[in-house]
Amino acid sequence: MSLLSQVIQFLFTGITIGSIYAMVGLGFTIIYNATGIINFAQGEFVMLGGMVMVWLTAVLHLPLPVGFVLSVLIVTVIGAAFERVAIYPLKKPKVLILIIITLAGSIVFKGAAMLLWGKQTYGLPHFSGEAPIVILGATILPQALWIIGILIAVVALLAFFFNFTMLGKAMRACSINPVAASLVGINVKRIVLLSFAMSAGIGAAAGIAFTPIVLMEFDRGALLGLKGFCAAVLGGLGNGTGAVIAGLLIGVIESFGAGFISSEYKDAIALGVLLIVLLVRPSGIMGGREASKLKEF
Amino acid sequence: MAETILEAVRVRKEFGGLVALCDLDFGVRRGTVTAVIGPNGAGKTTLINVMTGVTAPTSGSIALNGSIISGLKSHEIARLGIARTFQTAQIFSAMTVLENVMVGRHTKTGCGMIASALSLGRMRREERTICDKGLYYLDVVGLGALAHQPAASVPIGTQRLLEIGRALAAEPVVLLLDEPAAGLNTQETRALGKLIGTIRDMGITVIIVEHDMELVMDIADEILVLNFGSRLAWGTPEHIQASPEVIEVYLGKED
Amino acid sequence: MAIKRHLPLMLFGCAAAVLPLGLKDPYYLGILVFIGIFSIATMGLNLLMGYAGQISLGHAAFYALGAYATGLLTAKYNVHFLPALIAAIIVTAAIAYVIGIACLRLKGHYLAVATLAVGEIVFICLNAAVGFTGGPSGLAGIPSIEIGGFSFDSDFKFYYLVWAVFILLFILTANIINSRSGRALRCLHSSEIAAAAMGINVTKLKVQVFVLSAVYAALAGVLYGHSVTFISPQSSDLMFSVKLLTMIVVGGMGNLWGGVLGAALLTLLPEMLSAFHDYELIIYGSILLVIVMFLPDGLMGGFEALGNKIIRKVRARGRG
Amino acid sequence: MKKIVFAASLCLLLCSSIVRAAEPYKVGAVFAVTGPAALLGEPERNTVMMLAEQINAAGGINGHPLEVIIEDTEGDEAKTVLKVKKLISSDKVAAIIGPTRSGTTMAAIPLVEKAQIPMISCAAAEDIVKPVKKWVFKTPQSDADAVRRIYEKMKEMKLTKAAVMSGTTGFGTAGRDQLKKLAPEYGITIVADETYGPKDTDMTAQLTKIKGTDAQAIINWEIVPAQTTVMKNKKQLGITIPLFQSHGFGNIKYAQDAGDAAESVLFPCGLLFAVDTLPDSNLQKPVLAAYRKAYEEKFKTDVSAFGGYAWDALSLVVEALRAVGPDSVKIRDYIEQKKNFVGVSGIFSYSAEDHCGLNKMSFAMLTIKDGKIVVAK
Repeated sequence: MSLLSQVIQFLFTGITIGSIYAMVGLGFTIIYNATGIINFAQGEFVMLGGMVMVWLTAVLHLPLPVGFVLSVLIVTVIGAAFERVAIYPLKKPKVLILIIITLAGSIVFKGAAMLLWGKQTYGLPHFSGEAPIVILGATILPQALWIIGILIAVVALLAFFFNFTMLGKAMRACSINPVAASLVGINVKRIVLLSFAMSAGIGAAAGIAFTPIVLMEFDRGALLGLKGFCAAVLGGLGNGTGAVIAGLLIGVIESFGAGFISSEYKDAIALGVLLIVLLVRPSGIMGGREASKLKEF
Repeated sequence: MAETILEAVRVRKEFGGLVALCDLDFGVRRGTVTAVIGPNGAGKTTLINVMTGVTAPTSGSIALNGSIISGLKSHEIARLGIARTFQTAQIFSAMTVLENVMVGRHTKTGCGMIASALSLGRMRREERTICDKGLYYLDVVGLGALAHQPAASVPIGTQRLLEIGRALAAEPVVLLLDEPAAGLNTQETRALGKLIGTIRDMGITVIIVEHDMELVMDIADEILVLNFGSRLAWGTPEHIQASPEVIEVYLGKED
Repeated sequence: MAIKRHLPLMLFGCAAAVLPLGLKDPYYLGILVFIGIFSIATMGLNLLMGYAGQISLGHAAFYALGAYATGLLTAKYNVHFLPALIAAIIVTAAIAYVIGIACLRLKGHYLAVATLAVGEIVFICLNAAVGFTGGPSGLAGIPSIEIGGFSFDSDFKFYYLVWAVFILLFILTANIINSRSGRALRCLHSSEIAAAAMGINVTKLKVQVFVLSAVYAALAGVLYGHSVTFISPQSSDLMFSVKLLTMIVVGGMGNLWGGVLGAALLTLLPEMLSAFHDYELIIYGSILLVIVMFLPDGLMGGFEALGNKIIRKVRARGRG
Repeated sequence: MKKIVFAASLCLLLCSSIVRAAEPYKVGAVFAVTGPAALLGEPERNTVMMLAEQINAAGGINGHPLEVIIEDTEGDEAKTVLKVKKLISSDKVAAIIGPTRSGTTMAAIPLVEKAQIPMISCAAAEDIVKPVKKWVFKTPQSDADAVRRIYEKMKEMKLTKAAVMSGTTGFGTAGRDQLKKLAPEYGITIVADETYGPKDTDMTAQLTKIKGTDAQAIINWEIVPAQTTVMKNKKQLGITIPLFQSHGFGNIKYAQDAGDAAESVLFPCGLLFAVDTLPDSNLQKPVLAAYRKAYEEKFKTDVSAFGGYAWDALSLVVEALRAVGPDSVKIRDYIEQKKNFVGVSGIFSYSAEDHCGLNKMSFAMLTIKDGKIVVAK
């Protein structure tokens, strides 16, 4: 295998995985912007997306597109319900408390998934066949193209939403100054609900696209959540573009690290790069100075 | 005339392209009250931040007692004898009123973590003097009765006095007050004026940034007027009140 | 005043001293030993988080460093326990110092991620250095703690060791909190800029408290290693850091007793819930959720509020 | 407290006079029923529950009902220590089976050694029984024997250059050690040595690197589901050299999850999966067939090698109980001298020097053909 095709192969791999990290990172960003909290249950939304999809298509035999839409909807509702049950009732909560609440929530989701679907792994058929596409000696699965495509679609939809719709603009206003936003008549509580629903939906889409390649089981969420969290922070908390770039970057670094340096230390390499970037730019790649402060810790 | 204790020479501060302080020169004489006034955005708070090391000036220097302090870190400047209060009171809310003032003694004491952990005799003696001094300065600002209240529970006016007490406990050479009268009623403002007089009588040089003109004219020995980061006027209250430039800025140009 | 301040600790110490006399079962002693170990680790983290307001998601790394340092020295190189302990403390403190200087410039979530990264890197290295640490298979055969010829080789003896260390550290920590350094520490939580204006060297203080809390975690790790006589990287992964943090939040941040309470709850709860088998996870998560939602100041905060309520009622009745 | 008591009521009815008077024989079991190793721990727990039910339904052991107290370690070492302490001191069990993982087993060893309670681990690592610990046995085959089987097969196929992949778990690391140690003995050179995390989602980077070498075969050593990904990624990259899996591949689910990609993968394993293809003369066949049938009927899911480890462990203890009664010392002595015990993982012969009891003959080289596990030709 020539060096060139190796490099391309590592790039393909990195971008595929990175797209997932990017989507999880986007989920973190949306909730962070609305509430200032880090949602530790973000990875569980990815897991739930994959598991619900498996259940809908493999057990209920729904066709793929229907299953996809339904799964995203179901997880979106779960996300919204989580906000209503665990976040909404609190008066003036501290950020750290909210973070621990999401952590407890992630344990509940994990426990529920284990009860519903057991401990084994589940696969899904690839969306459009498993025959790899060969480019310059490197291969990429059609499913990976699906993942990248879904990331692009999510980014495009979000860009449209935040820039061209009233609700999206209201959400942005809210993240900049919630007090001022509520003064001009924006319902901040509803924005928080919406942010959880959207993050859950994006996580679910990522999970569904990812499951055919990697399989899904009840406790896969935590690690994906962790990587997405790193992406969100590396990109500059609260900055969606940053999260996407950072997610892709972490994926690519991991892949090249494993390929050229050492697979044993590949996560350490990625985390090391993350550390160095943070030490040089304490608010991430694209983060503003203010974002480095916790809203009220 | 007393000698100059704090001297600023061509102090300049830029944020990106914005010039917040433009080559400012002035001096503060020992034992006086100097007020810094000016419209919003004139650079008053930036000046305080530069004087206390929160940000370093882009160019120029500030000297305390003849030695340069600009460019030093906040805590180093505090150690040299400049104490301050904040525009929005920054009290330590997780502590009692007395403990807040005891923090003020930080620069005057020296027991480290290990001595504290082992509760050495030296540390216990030091702790007693810190406590005594704290109670003394609480009495100075009139909060002696509230010593053991949680600081978070006292009203905003009291928090401002607490901040002053905390700054006094450091026994500073220069005390910077950043809009101490903001949010106080007339009665409280009058009491504050009296307190500032007491502080000057203790031999502490006071620099006060304030919007309340009545208070400023009442207590200031000298007034520095800033506009767009530059010195608009500098002199006694009478001089400032008569200055046509100041009147123009504050009241608008008379045609 | 001094007696009043130390009264809860004295009562606690007495209770801790008599408890095992009626409770000889190694299982229960084992649980109490673990609670003690986790309490020591949370005490340090509480100092950092609850008092100084700095978050760390990497304390499992220091726990592991402590455990591996004395474990390797005593098991592989036959070093006596005390010199090994001193070496462990020095090594951990030095590493924490370097990490602290680098990371503590960061704030909030950025600090959280940086410490998380450090913790994971240490975890990966412990896994990868198979020749030295034993890798994922762990390090077995760590001897019992021996001090001056006395060996803490039973659960009973180890129980007293752990809780004696705990009480000692508690006194030291309480002294710090109520001193000049402690007040400076608590300032950081409210306002760093005001703290600096009062002459407090914020950077230095943050690094100091970070190192101190790392040493606490290392001590807990040392005790863990010698109590189980086996250590593997798995017992100090990211989830352990998160667990320590959860213990503090559940128990009560900024309250030394909060950490103990949290450690006790999070250790006992899974034991009590194990009868629910596969339902354990979901019940555990739900209980955690409910506690954090309804007691935002932790169990300690809840107890205090309850206590105040009772006192007020009693007083009102006394007056009426 | 978690107590699963399997004193079946049927048993009480049938032989009430004996059983009511007889003390139950207590055996402890510690498995990773939840947590990251749950996929291993669950079949182990299920097997033990089923076996205990069967034994009690058949009248117990010499008239005594068998009580198996199952504790969940969550795969966590600190928890394991507590659970084992509980079994020893509160439940006063005569013997312990499990734990599931190598790490948790290593954490439990000092406890049982001190309490002098025999423990039969269901974890594979060599370290557990080497050096021999007086009170510790294990039922899974040894890594070294699995390695030998693979290397023999490679020799047979005239392959001399191997690329090694392993997970960063206790199982993976132990296998990697043995692969490196035994390679020279068989004239095999290891041209690549790659690892991956147990929760990793992609191994194309590692495999791309291997593709760039002149390896003639890939040997993958892991026990967690991540090993499925190796097969899928290998297929994606169009790597055609043979793939060997370890005996940690002992779960039909792993092969099913990989679909086509699992075709013709080679792995040494006990005979459980190939029971249909065994000749009737095979000593293990009745045991295997009965276990597999009962398990799949009861739990409506496929058997795995892990359940087999637990079957062997409990069956050994039960035989010992039947022979010597609930005396820990005698049980230990009995197991240590036990020869030709026909179990699921092989035919066990323990001795004072060997607490594993199996040799490489307990392995068959299996492969996947048309989605089914068959013996490799």
